[in-house]
Amino acid sequence: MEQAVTRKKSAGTPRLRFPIKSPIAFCRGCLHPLVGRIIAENIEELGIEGDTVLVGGVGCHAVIVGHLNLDVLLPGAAHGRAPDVATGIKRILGKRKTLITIQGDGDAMAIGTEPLIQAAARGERITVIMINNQVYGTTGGQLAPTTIIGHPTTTSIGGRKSEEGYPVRTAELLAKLNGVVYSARGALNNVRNLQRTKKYVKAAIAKQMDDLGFSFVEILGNCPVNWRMTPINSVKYIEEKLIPEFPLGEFKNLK
Amino acid sequence: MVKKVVCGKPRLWRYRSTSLPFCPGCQHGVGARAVLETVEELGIEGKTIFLGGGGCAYPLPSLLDLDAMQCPNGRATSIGSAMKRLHGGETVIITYQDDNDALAVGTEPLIHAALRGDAITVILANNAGYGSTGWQMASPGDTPVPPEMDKPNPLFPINIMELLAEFEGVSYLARGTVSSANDFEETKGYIKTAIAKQMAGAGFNLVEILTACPARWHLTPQESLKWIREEMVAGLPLGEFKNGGGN
Amino acid sequence: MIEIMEGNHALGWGALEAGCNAYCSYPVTPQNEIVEWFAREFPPRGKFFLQSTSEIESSFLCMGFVAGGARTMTSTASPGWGLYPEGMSHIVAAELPLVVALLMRGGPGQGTTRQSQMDYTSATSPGGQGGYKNIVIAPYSCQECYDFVQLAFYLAEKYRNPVILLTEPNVTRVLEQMERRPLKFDYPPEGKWALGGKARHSDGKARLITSGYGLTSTEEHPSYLSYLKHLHDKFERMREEVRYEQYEVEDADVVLVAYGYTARVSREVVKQARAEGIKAGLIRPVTLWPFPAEPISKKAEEGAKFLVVEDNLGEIGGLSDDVRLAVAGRAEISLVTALDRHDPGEGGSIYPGKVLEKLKKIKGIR
Amino acid sequence: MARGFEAIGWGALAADCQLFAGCPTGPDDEAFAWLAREFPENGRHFVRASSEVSAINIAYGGASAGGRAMVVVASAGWGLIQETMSHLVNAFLPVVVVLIQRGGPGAGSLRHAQMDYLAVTRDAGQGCYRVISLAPASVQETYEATQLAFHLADKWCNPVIIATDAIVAGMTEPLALKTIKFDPLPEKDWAVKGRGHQPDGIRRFLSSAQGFIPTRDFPTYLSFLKGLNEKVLKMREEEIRYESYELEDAKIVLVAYGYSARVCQEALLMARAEGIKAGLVKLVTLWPFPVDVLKKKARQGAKFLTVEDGLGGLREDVMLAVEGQAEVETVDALDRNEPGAGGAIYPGKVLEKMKKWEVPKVGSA
Repeated sequence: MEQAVTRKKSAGTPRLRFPIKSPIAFCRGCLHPLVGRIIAENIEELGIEGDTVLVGGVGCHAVIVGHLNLDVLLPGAAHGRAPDVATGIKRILGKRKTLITIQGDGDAMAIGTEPLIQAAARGERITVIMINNQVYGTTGGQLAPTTIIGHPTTTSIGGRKSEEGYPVRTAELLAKLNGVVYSARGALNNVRNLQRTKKYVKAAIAKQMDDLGFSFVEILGNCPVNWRMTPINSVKYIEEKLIPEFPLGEFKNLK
Repeated sequence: MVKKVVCGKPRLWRYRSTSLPFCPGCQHGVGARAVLETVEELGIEGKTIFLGGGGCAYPLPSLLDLDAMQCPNGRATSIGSAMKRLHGGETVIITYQDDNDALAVGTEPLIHAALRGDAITVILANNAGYGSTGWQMASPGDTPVPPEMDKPNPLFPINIMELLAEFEGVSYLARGTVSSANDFEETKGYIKTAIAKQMAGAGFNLVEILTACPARWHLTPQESLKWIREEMVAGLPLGEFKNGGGN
Repeated sequence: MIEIMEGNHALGWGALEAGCNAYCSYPVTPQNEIVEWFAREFPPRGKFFLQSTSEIESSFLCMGFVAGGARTMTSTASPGWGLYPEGMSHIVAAELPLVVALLMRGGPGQGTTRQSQMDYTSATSPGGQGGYKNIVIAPYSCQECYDFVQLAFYLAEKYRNPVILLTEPNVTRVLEQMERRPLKFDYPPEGKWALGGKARHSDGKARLITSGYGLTSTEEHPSYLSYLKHLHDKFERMREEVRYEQYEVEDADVVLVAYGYTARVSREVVKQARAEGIKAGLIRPVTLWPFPAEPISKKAEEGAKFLVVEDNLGEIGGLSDDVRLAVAGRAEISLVTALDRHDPGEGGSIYPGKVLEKLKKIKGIR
Repeated sequence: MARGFEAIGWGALAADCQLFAGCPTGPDDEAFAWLAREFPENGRHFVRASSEVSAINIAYGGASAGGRAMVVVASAGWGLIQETMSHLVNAFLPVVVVLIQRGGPGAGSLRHAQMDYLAVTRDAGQGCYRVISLAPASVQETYEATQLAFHLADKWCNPVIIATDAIVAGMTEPLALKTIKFDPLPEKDWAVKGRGHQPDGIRRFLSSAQGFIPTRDFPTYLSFLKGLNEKVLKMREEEIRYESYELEDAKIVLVAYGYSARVCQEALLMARAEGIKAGLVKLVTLWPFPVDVLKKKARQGAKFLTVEDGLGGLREDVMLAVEGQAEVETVDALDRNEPGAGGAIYPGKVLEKMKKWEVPKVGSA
């Protein structure tokens, strides 16, 4: 039964896709919809559609949240504050419900540094999915805290220099906090990595369902428009430039 | 020399009264003294800017014969970053913040100053205040192991050394106490190294000082020192955690 | 030399002209063009550009720059403005100069990404703690963006207080003719209060900057009350900086009051109305705080009626409140508000037709 | 006997508040300590947030899940919550915010003040909106105001502010614990619970970008603005609360709230004893403001004296209400009895100002 369901998923659209009449609001070649798919498939496979609340951040990723047929907050609240909001909801709704936030790198690690780190330090039972695409996509490609050295953005012209700061490796950083039980990083550059990322997300949600602690998955995505690349080149860029800087894998997996 | 350290008062204390505006047994004064003596010994008073944080250490800047600023809660690191960029390598920026200031509301400024590798020295006076470092919910007599996960509001101490150690922008990290003369000297050594790193333009550096807060811990000053030595140090070990080039 | 430029860039060039030395901001629509201008133009000139990690950080990084003595500017749009009050309150308390460009977009909350004028009250009255005051200047053209930034820097330093440039994308995104012309201001001598290390000061004495005068007594302000008195007196002096523009007000029996883009709309309306024989005029506050109550009061005394044109919920508050205060019950006040926009979507704006319609209604013309 | 800080907590318990989030800042830390002890003991959630921004966002989460949530902030920290206040208004979410006013601006002082009037009665964050703000003047009133606040927040789906000050919150007074019964409110069927737990099985979509993102209630921005405008005007109409003392024949009307209202009550007695015809309007809601009662007195030729331990916020609203038909004078923070941070407005000063105005007239009459 489960296999049959899985096969159906990989071929068709996840059931959770919400029938919105407008066209999907992503740019050409953007990998964000895949994140939505991964999350939707995992939620379906875990059978928690009825118990899940999604909290979106502010940015392109928020659109994913709107497309899923779940109880959602979009935007969760103010920019960067999704972990806080999820904390509040989780406390009220209790252990049985699953809280997932979807955030971008600017949302989670710039303006959201404090909520993210403190929620992780408190060991809140929530799952944070952060998409790392190196830039602020919505506002036109400014420098993000994850931007690698040498990557040009509209506010680091000619490439980020070290005076503008070093990129943050969020998954590794959070793994060091005691409240975190799961921290991993996946990528979307090929099918193999996509499947691995899906497993990470599933493991992260499972940790929350087991009431163990804070779980986190960082996903390397792209932004062809703001990287000024073709979609194909942007995927290559993930493989050649980003993965060496941001190694994939699980950084913490407490049982 | 030793006698001067024990009995004297750093020249940089502007405060002429006999007492400091701190509770009995509070070690903010001692922590600040370690900083001031170091500044004096390095002869950098003329180019030092001292940025105090919020909380109990708020009065500090007004007591010093240094260019100083009383910064809003948690924001000393960002103000320091801006000043360092403005005045360049010559000027020495020292922030003095307690854990409630730097590790709670100040999480974002602290993490990003470290990520940017701004060459400033942060003195983090960790007195297990309330919150971010964890012990405020448990009585200090308990061991500082992570509390039970099923407690309604579990709190885990944030070990800032571990968090920052891998950042490229960070050049020096150390943790000390000021609970005995030896520890005091050692901590001073850490501060000296940190400031030297800053002057060499090596990057962000941070010295955490475990300080006593008998009033909030509901312990006598002596018991507080004992608690730091026996319990706090078990969770937050002392020593140097990074000594690199930075930048 | 006359150039064609958009207001966002004019703000940047104006800041440069005024000797601005540092800029911090966080990207938020619709002021990204300003951030990007500074990112492009400042570093090559050896000036400081720093992208912050949040609007709270922007305000405090700026506080650091100004405390170090740099002429500093920041910019934000409405969603970020809600994070500024804390910093603004501290900067006012510490008596530091700062120029903030605030681009209004639809609110509240995340609101829209397009124009509105809904931050009138939060700019002109204190959003943060402590009942402080800021001078608020509202440009309505590209040229004014350029000029008023220079004025803002001057006023900020004159009073050692933040100055807000309140504008909206309908003004800053318009490409217009403008001239880059330096304005001459009589800046006060360089502050001796800035921090830089004792050795930098000619007297060799240490400086202290604090935003907590109720907690710390200094030579300047030995008590909290003396500090409050000082602040109060300063705010009273700031009230003298009133600036406004009148258009066809002399013989008008209906006076429109508007600022920013709706002032341009209103100007057009006055022309159209005059063409139809309606004696309309326009009072355009250039400074929103201090508010030009006097010309309005004078016209109210003469028996003119008022029409407040603001892309805001005027029935709740905003510009209409200030006009009401100035009129003091002596004249009828009508409103054109955001509910009169031409389009129900987020891109809706107030169009001259709607204003003219209301104007005719006031005059009883069908 | 209870302190004002505790009354906030008792009130929250009585109103069935389920979640408290806060970050201790003087002088609210005493309320914080009480809640930290009592809330978990009573099976409520207590979250120690890292900052005021975090605190109000945790409350935002609690409210979106349908729980009653509250935060307590002091003036230093008030500026940090404004963004989320605006988001709460946009999302139509009920949260109770207790503000304990201390001296400002900036870090100001650690002691009492009433300097945040304009910030609590107007839109301090982005966008145009209004929030009901209650100003208790005693421990009992604090207890009752807290319960009322939760009711009003749920009734209007809007945040509610309780603007108290460090004197009222810090004083110890008798307190009668009595849960107030309010009219029943509709079920919170908009709250997120997980789609499977919604009776209709349809997803709930909460947004603080209403108007931008089309929602069921508001398909366009203009419809949202209309809805918001209507709601605010209705609140302004229906929720005015004030108490008046000896207003009937008053020639001088004192207007005050919080601790200064208590001062005015004393000053009123002193004035009446000396034959000055004084009256008092004690504000219970700062917004909505009792415009009509002041306007009526202004038409009758009364003069107004606003008493507020700030730098003149209340004065602005009184001026707006009287529409230039009456003289308005102020007693403000500059009239404190003492130059230090502990200085306060004393009844003597209020009486003095009244006399300055009244005496020659009484003499001539």
